[in-house]
Amino acid sequence: MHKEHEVAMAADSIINWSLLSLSAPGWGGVLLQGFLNSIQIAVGGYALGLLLGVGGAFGKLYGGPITRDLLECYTTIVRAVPELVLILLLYYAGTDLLNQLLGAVGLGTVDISGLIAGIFVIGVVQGAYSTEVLRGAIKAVPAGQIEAARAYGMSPGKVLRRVTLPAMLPYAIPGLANLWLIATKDTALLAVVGFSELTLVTRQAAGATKAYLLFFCAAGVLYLALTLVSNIFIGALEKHARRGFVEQR
Amino acid sequence: QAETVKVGFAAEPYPPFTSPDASGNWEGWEVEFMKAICAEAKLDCVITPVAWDGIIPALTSKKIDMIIGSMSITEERLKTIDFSDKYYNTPTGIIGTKGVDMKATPEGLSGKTLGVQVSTVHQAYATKHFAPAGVEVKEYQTQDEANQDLAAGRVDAVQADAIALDAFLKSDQGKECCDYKGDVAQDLAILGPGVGVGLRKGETELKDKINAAIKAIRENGTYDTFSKKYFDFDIYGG
Amino acid sequence: MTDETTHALAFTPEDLPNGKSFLKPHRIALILVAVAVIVAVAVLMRWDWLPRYLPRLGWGILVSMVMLFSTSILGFLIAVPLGLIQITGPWYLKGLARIFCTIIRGTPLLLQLWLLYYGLGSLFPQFPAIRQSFLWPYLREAWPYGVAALTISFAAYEGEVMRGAFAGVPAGELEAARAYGMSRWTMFRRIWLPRAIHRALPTLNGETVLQLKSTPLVATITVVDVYAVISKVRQETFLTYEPLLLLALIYMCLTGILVIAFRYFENRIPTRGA
Amino acid sequence: MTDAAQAIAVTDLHKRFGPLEVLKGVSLTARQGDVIAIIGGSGSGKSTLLRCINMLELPSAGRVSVHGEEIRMKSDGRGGLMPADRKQVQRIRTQLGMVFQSFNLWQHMTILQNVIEVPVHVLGKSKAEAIETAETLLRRVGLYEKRDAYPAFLSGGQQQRAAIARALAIQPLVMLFDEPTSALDPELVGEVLSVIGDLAREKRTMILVTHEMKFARDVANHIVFLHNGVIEEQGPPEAIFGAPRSERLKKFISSIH
Amino acid sequence: MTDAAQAIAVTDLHKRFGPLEVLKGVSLTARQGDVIAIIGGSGSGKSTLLRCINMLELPSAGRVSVHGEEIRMKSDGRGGLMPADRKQVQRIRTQLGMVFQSFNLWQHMTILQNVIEVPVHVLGKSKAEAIETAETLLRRVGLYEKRDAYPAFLSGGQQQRAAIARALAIQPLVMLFDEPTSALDPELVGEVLSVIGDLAREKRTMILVTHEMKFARDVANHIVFLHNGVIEEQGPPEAIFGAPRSERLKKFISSIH
Ligand SMILES: Nc1ncnc2c1ncn2[C@@H]1O[C@H](COP(=O)(O)OP(=O)(O)OP(=O)(O)O)[C@@H](O)[C@H]1O
Ligand SMILES: Nc1ncnc2c1ncn2[C@@H]1O[C@H](COP(=O)(O)OP(=O)(O)OP(=O)(O)O)[C@@H](O)[C@H]1O
Ligand SMILES: [Mg+2]
Ligand SMILES: [Mg+2]
Repeated sequence: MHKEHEVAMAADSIINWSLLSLSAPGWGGVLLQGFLNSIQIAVGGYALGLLLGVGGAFGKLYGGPITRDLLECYTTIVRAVPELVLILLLYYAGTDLLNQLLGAVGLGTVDISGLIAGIFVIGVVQGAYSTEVLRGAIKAVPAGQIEAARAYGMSPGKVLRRVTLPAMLPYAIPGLANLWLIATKDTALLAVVGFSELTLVTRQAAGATKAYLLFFCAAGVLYLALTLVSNIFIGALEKHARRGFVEQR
Repeated sequence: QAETVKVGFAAEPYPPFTSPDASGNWEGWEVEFMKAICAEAKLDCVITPVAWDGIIPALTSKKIDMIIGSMSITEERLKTIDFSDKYYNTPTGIIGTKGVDMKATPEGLSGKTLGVQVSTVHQAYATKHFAPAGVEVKEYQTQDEANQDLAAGRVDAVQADAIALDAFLKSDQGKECCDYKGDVAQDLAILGPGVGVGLRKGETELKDKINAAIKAIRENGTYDTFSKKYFDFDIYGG
Repeated sequence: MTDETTHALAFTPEDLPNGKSFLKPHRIALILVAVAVIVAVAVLMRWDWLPRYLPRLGWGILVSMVMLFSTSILGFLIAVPLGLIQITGPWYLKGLARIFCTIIRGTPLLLQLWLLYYGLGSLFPQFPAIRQSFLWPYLREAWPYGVAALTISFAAYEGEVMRGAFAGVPAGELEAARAYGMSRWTMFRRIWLPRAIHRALPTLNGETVLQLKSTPLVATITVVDVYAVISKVRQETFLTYEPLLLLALIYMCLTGILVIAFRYFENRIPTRGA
Repeated sequence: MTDAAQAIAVTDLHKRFGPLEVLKGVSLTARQGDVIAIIGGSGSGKSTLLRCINMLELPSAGRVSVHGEEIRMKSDGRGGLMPADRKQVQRIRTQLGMVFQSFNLWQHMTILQNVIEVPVHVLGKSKAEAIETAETLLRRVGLYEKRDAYPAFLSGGQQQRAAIARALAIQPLVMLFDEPTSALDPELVGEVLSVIGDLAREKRTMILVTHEMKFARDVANHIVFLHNGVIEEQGPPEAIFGAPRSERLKKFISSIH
Repeated sequence: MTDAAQAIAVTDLHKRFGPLEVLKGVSLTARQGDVIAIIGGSGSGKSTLLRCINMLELPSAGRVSVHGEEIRMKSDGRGGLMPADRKQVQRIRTQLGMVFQSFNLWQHMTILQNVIEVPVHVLGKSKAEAIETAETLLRRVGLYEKRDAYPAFLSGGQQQRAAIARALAIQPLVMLFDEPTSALDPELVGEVLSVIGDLAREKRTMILVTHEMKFARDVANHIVFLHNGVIEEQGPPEAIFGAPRSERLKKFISSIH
């Protein structure tokens, strides 16, 4: 055991690429699997967050005083409480409570998977942030454009779909893009429920081999690749959204 | 037929006690220890890795049944969870930059910077005994990081258990920069009786089984057999 | 989501709670619920450890706040030129700014922090010149690396936000500024920047809260902030929920202050709601 | 104008913005086929009146009916009114076309898309049919060449014409025009005049706000002079322009020459 | 008008937007104290011409001088021109006031702040002095009560008056007006007319685009008829309106009545 230790420490100075090989002694395959798991959660959580965000933004702007206060509580609390606390509370205390309830009414217990819990928590957190991003973007749309849609008898849903959402996109995209990138990295939180996402497997690989630099950089490269691919899509979307705008000089 | 028990491991590797390999198998001294007591107590043990941050709630919400993760038994912790008897205990020592004169005593370290891992008994010890004597105590998340900073010259000395320090001193980096400065004086109140298996409060039946198993493998020699593969000294301690 | 809202002059005093609006029935109900939760938590859970950790917690909160304010102010000062360059700059600066934002936003903050501190930081002592210089006492410390990493990260994210905000200012209003002979700097300072900031405020608010929650990462390089203190409590007492609830409460207070401050600035300029 | 159906009826309408009372009890009736011109000083509340008719501004008090159907209102709990039935408002709005003073074209759509938007997505016409009507309208206002341009790249007059085409495409029973010719040259004003004439012949009702008295006189069969939030005087064009009674109107008219 | 200093000289100006050539060689001279009205159909390039004079649009070819100083241009490397010296353009622009067709008020400032912005932050006047001038101007255009309102809450005509006040506050030597009365009622048009008269007496130069021929005739001493990007005809008002020569102008004039 001590000998292996030394070999691993030496790897820090001379890069030992074989550690990244895809099959068993190398950790490449494990990293890739973790990466896929991360993407899965990020996509799920982000989509849920967007839905909540659209609802939240509209509720905050147009809802009655009670809706507005409740949403204010939601965004403030969820954004304020560290995600780690939320996920511990929701996953452990939450399932505990749920099972006690189910037990009380005579139903069997359920075991909520780390994946579902992760998507749920990240979605709820992202929802609070995107509520704010979207609210700002909607406020930036010239009031007249929305008035025009109303004046011609569009239903609120239609105003939203046909005018408000497309017109606010240029203002919202940078913030939403940030949120997406944050979502991909927030998946690291799921380590706490034992879900093998990229950050956890990176830490495992680095800890087991002591090749910290190598594995952290490898993870960095994976994240960066995801960002670059995302940027291509975001760029295309933004170009589309900014059609009809006069470019600033 | 054996009862199934979920054993929580810290998902972060802690060699040479617990560390996963790339195909997901766990190895190390504590893995062998677990296998030995589970065989002895006729338990069907399943390894369940959980991040260190979530390991206690996982235990209390019954997602795991016991924790084997080099957890030191302390008064404070006993208020929240229960522990089996100790299953290992190692001396605590201090290493420092080569050629610099220092001793593992409060006076011998005065004016120096000492690195310790956060939330360990070593941190508590250093805060109680060294800090009042004018030693600056720096806290690290992992032992590796403390060692790195020792090599980089950002701390003058590091306190930890002898096993971790020994491994570092044998590495290329450690050989070059540092040497062993001595063991610290014993303080049972802080350093405690050693490391035990973490259990839910009130589950005395399981606790008794484990205690019996530890006793048995100590007596029948199994403990010494697998320990020899890893250490050239008595890990059970005094 | 009612449709009939054009009556809402956006500066309705309701946006910010004031003495009178607190007395509405639903607000009272909310407050009662909150009080009940707090009482239940205080009575039913274990808080005997709290007094022992109070001084350390206070210090931790201070460290967190200093980290937050210094890095978000510094970061924002860098973000403004970063955003602007991406819109008006020459192609090479544009490219550089883009690459910077992409790399920083594309990799985890923890990794950046780690590379700075354990990578770059452990290179310095190998040069005796640096070790002897007046900078060494600082380079030896951990907080400069923490501040640097957090600042860079905030700058990159906000650079992106400001880019969007700058691009969103109506072209006509900039033209008006130009037409009256404003220099580029005056136009930027008086029209473009204030309009862009006002528009970006809700997003900036969110990002600042995110920054608040990124500060705990500095604990990994030996800076002891409030999160690190709470972790210590958890590891020393093995209590699961109590320290976390306290942490949540502390962060909620800090966030509440941030939100109210941002909302105040947002409402300084009324916008016609639609 | 005797027994034609009542197209629009506004009764004792009040509107306040905070402390400012902009409309102080306005009553107005338009029968089907009427062309009513609202004139008055800047800030006298003309746009606000128009916007209250289709509930873009919610009146503080008063009633509005369209084709005999009264828009049901309820208290909003803060001393104002709000529609009791949102669906009803929506339905009624599809019968009301509007040309805004500031055009309010949708910036993210081309001119053609702006014009076909409501026919396709509100009125449920087929896209092909909507495009056909739209192109005819765009040709009529001289914008056919610009149909694929975005609003931000058009001249002021072109934007105004696009806004007119967008409102006409709905073929509404009642049309509300807020200064529809402010950015147009005399030739185009003539064209708009003839469009309005055509619509009136089809028995459509029009209420328009204008600052061009000649245009008002040519196009309308009834003139309303709004001053400080009340109707100071109203009547047929000849009476208003030929024999004004109130001092205020006399002064207003005199400034034309 | 004989030997007065040359205030504005535009020589053979061309402007294209992509494939569309909007100005096809326009030359125009204004002497100090001149009031020149540009008339023409919608989309004929009037706003573009005005915007080229203060370099808001960069001409594709041609020269512009202000008070005898030519704005130095260089090639932008893409077949167009750009100012060679940005400082020069800035300096010249401080002598040119402009009222935009779409007002372009700064939405994040109140009306008063809009008006004092340039005097304080570009011309370096003291704030107190700027506020005094601004309040006088706002009183003159009847907006004194609205000085602390934000633009989004004003009526169209009020916004236009604010835009006029903002431009006047600069006290520029040359004023460019793009349809300054489009949203104003006849009384206010009269007021703007008298403001322009005052400015002309102070020997300030004005170039204005308008669709109101009566206004053009009353205010200008020289009329330019722009059609399809070229000056079709120009001359004193009596000649243009009384005895138009070109077919196009005749048709344009005839539509007034
Ligand atoms: N940024 C632009 N990009 C492309 N085309 C433009 C742009 N700006 C103006 N145009 C086109 O140039 C032509 C002239 O526009 P301009 O604004 O000068 O017209 P105008 O004479 O002021 O008309 P109006 O009386 O309607 O204001 C129009 O056909 C317009 O569509
Ligand atoms: N949203 C608003 N908030 C506060 N005041 C407003 C709002 N909209 C309009 N006003 C005020 O109400 C008055 C009437 O405005 P309105 O737009 O109806 O005038 P108008 O008669 O259409 O004038 P114009 O001819 O200038 O367009 C004005 O004094 C204006 O400042
Ligand atoms: Mg109006
Ligand atoms: Mg124009």
